[in-house]
Amino acid sequence: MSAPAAFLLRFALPVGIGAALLYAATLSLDPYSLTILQFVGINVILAVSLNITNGFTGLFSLGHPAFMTIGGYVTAILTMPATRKTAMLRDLPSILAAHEWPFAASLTAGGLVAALAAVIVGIPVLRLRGHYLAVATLGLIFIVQSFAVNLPGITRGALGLAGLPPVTNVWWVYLVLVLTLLTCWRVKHSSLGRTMLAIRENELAAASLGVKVARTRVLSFALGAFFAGVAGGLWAHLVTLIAPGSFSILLGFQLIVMVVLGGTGSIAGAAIAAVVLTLSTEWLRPIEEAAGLFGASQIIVAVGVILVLIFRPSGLFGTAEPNVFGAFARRRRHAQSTP
Amino acid sequence: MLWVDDIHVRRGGTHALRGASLEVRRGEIVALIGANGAGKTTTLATISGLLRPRSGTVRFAAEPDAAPVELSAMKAEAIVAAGVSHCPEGRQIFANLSVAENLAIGAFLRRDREGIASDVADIHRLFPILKERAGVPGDRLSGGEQMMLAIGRALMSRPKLLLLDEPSLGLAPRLVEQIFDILERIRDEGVTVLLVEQNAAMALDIADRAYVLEAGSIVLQGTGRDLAEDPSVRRAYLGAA
Amino acid sequence: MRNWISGLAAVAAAGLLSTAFILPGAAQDKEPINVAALYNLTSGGLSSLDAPSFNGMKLKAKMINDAGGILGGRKIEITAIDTKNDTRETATAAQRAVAIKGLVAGIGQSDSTFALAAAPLFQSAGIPFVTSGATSPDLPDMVGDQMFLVPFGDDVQAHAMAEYAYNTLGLRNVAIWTDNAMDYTTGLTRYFTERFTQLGGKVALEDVYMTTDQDFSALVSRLQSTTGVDAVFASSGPDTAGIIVKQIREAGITLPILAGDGFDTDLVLSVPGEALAKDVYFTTHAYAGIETGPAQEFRAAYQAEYNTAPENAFAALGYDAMGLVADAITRAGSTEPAAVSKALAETKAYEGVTGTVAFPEGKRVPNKPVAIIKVGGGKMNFETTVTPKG
Amino acid sequence: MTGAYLLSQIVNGLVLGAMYALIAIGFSMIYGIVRLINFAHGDIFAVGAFAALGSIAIAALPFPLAVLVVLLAGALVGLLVERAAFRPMRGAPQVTGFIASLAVAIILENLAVMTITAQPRTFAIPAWLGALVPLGSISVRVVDIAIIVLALVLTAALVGFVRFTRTGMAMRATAENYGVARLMGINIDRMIALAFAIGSALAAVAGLMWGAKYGQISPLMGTVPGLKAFVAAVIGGVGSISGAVLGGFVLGLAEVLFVGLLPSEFSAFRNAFVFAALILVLLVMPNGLIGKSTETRA
Repeated sequence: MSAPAAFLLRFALPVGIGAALLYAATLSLDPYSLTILQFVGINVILAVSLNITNGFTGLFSLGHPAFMTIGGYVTAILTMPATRKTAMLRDLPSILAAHEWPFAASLTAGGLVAALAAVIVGIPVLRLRGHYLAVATLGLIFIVQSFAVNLPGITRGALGLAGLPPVTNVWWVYLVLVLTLLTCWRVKHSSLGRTMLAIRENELAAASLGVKVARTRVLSFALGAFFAGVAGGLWAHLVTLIAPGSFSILLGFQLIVMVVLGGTGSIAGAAIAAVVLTLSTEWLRPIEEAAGLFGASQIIVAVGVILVLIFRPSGLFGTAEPNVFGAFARRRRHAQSTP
Repeated sequence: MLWVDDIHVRRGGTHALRGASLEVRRGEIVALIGANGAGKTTTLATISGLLRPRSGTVRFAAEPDAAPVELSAMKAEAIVAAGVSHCPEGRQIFANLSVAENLAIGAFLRRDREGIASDVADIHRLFPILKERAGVPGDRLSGGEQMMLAIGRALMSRPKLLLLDEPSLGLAPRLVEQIFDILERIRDEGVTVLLVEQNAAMALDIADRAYVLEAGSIVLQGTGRDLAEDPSVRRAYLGAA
Repeated sequence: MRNWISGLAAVAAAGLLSTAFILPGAAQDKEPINVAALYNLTSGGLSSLDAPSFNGMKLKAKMINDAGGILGGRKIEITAIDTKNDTRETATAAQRAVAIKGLVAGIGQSDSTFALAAAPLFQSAGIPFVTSGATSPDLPDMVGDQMFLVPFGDDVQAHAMAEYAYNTLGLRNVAIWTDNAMDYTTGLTRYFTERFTQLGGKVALEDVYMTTDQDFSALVSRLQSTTGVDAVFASSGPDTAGIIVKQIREAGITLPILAGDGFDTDLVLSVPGEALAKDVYFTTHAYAGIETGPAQEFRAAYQAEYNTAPENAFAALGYDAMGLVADAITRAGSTEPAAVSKALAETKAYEGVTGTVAFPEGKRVPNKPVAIIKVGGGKMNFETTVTPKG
Repeated sequence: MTGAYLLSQIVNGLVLGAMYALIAIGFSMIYGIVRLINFAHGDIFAVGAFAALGSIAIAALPFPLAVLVVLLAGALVGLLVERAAFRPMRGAPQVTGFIASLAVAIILENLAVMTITAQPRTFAIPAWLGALVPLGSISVRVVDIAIIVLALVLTAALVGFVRFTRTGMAMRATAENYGVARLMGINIDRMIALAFAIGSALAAVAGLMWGAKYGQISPLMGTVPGLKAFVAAVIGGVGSISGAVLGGFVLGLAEVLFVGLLPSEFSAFRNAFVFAALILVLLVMPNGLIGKSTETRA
């Protein structure tokens, strides 16, 4: 493995170019396109972070929307002006109600609370395998949603928290995105990442090699949840609203699709799939609007997903990183492995 | 009755068979021996239609005067109907089916109730323990009993050719002998046997003819006795110094 | 793979878009008036309210256009965006809508949460947003001066029902069932309880459920075993309205059932069937039960256009929202959003299907009379109109 | 709390459980044979409800004939879905089929919304089904009894079919091991298609019952009951028919008693409770109440 300095150098160049492009985008794009650009970024954060849980460690979790809801609400409550908090949220503990947090701190707190929830839930639930885990994490979405609906003193119930300060912008989104990619990249190519991949390929073998399987699983679950929580916060302050139904099962499904289409375990694959799916959904909208066939775009995307699954069952990239990214991946390439 | 000609088979990304050819004649026990990973199981799976060759042919004639059919173009279930029965490696008894049901499923393609009943009775004579334990789920049997059941199940389709994969695997020597005795009886009753075996000594002992498979190709062939005396076979497979 | 999918999509989109733009362009010589429609047309529960609203809105636009358009023959052109029951989709839809060149106003949504996802973007773009169905009376305060409601606020209808129940029906102890998953229903319950207890009534039992629940048997049994209840106030949306009546009546409970405009759907009659659909009182927009005037015209036109009777009151509200905006444009004599917004705020007597819309000075929630309907004999029977005090 | 109150809640739970059970059987059969959680199953339930509406309200068929139409419609859609989406990707990792099934669900739901709109519709039933029958201290409607009886009869028929017929035996063999099943001469494609057909037909009948009981159906009605039936299948032990039935009844009862016996503030937590119960059962009994370990095969 190369020295961190060299790694950063190779990372800094694309980031610099990206920043310049972003700046150009803020100058030239209309607000709608800018918003889409931000949702693309948020979806990449979500897909890439879900990839830690689902792709690296092979835990089939659908629970990302639950952690987004937790992170989103925490961030929203913290950034809300103190006067509105006391008026709108009766049951909020006074420590929280009295202060208005800066955005970065709120986002981090949102991510941490989501990660904490993941640890608490993960310790028992991650003993489950395969489909059972998928359904348990699906249940998590319902459970979190139920609490958001039924604790009006903290969440304002079904109405949700509206009128949040619109602090999310492209810079925040892409800063978090870079941090997410960086973290995922480092994790994947660290001993922790190799441990995760080992667990995915063969849990018994990994355990017999002295890998602390349970701890690694919880860790990867919590790491994914952290970024989901942060993304939830970004999302809430982009839409300026968070409601119990903001993050649904459907979203969890779309995220899984991104991970699987990208190639389970491939960071770049998940990122590219997230970009492609988000944009293609947007591009398809004018079709259904022009034709008056509302729902057609979702059908087209779903059919596309099935076709990809039939013809490229291991996703577009497998676990490997595609060649374009070879500049900093070449020597780290993992052997392509199809489960 | 079976002519495998120059087949190439890929399995799980590896080139498992590289131009293997062999022939099985009516009424024989033919043994196929070789090291782990030489391609023995792949050969059987290709004959029975679970795998498809990339090139080469597998022809089979159930009756002496019938024109051979090309098995590699047929589905596994059609191959069973044509008279080839494959008793897979590791017994693979249906754990959730009773012993009686395991036998019955072996006759899945047959409709002649009386014939089936008499064949069950035959198998019960061959393996009396299967009659005793008819109602027991398959996974409650011992390894030896499972092997007997697997052979019995494979015979229930009234095959002309029985493909038998590693019958000795994990069994006590006494049981292995018993099973090999029964194989000879089966042959004597008119079922041709293609036997894949790690235990080369025993296989060559009962085989009329044998083939040695190495890295996906046949390297040696001959009668069981000739091969048992071949120095290279003795060195590689019979543990002789 | 992804390349050909997105490529194909892009080509198809471009093709359809160009036909969509070229055809109207060739057919019309006058500049159209752009109005955006933001409704949840697919993916989930709200489409059963939003789709009729959208149909009502389209119908009104078509009728206006067929009658020669407004502002000297300019036609209304609706850009409809499906908000997919998703707040994110709603926000981006609003952003796309306000970017439409020459957009005059946005119309849409039947739920306050979703109105709150869209309206702030219209507010900051300085374009009026008229909600056809979201009824939280706080919406204009939360959003700003570009936010208008076509329906009355939930406080108005809930107070009206509370007064009617206490004063006219003489009820004193009610059980309340609330759909906790909708802002509309939780608000309705809050306002009803507020006025009903103020008048001296009591809430004997409170039970809650979620919109997707269909099995109310447990709640019915609890209601049955609670003594001293005079009536049930069912704070429900249209999806559960008929089911609730059916299940309560089937259990042999004959208590009067009270409800808000969520009950203004044919399902209340047809799901329980004629024998069981009785003693149900609900508040609604003043068109139900009216057989003449704009209400009748609307019903006939809707039937003709869509080959079905209006599914619920939201169809009429969408129709009125479009009409109200067209009226404001006419009065403003301009398609400048600011002028239209000003004209909207000055609406004093727009004769809609759902009653006369008038915005009091500085308020953007209309004062409209509340109709009270009694269900019985296989029909919706208009009882009375209530304008609640204070 | 009186005995009658408790009894009526138990009946409520049994009726709900019977419907969950019928949907759960299909989940379990399909899972058992292809290791696939078919998320489109809830939508086939909705297809059944609309097929029933069409044949009773529009085509005015007599009730037993309508049941037949519903069974056929469900089986047909199940077969179609299996053929178009799942067969081409057989042998792919589990997650692939799972995602494909969600994609199928999205396609079915959006097709329904596009063609017949998301409006709930009234589902009228013959009057005799709505009549009240006294039962001790409480009274029960004919339709409730019919639901429980029909669920039990169909379950018994299915268990008999799977246990005692040649085809049923072949299905069990296929569920256990594709390769060896083929060596027995079993056409596994046909067996898998049959599992989809039977499971979907039962879900469709559950859709008919749901419509008959609640009097209202909508294209999106399948989502929540579908998920809960899946929970029921898992609680019972996925892959086992009798487990699915047991799980269905247990879940229906637990859900109703949760709402009925706890203070009313908890009513809205009903779905949360269902999933919490699921997680709990899985932790204590990872293979469900009467299931065997099914996660062993890759």
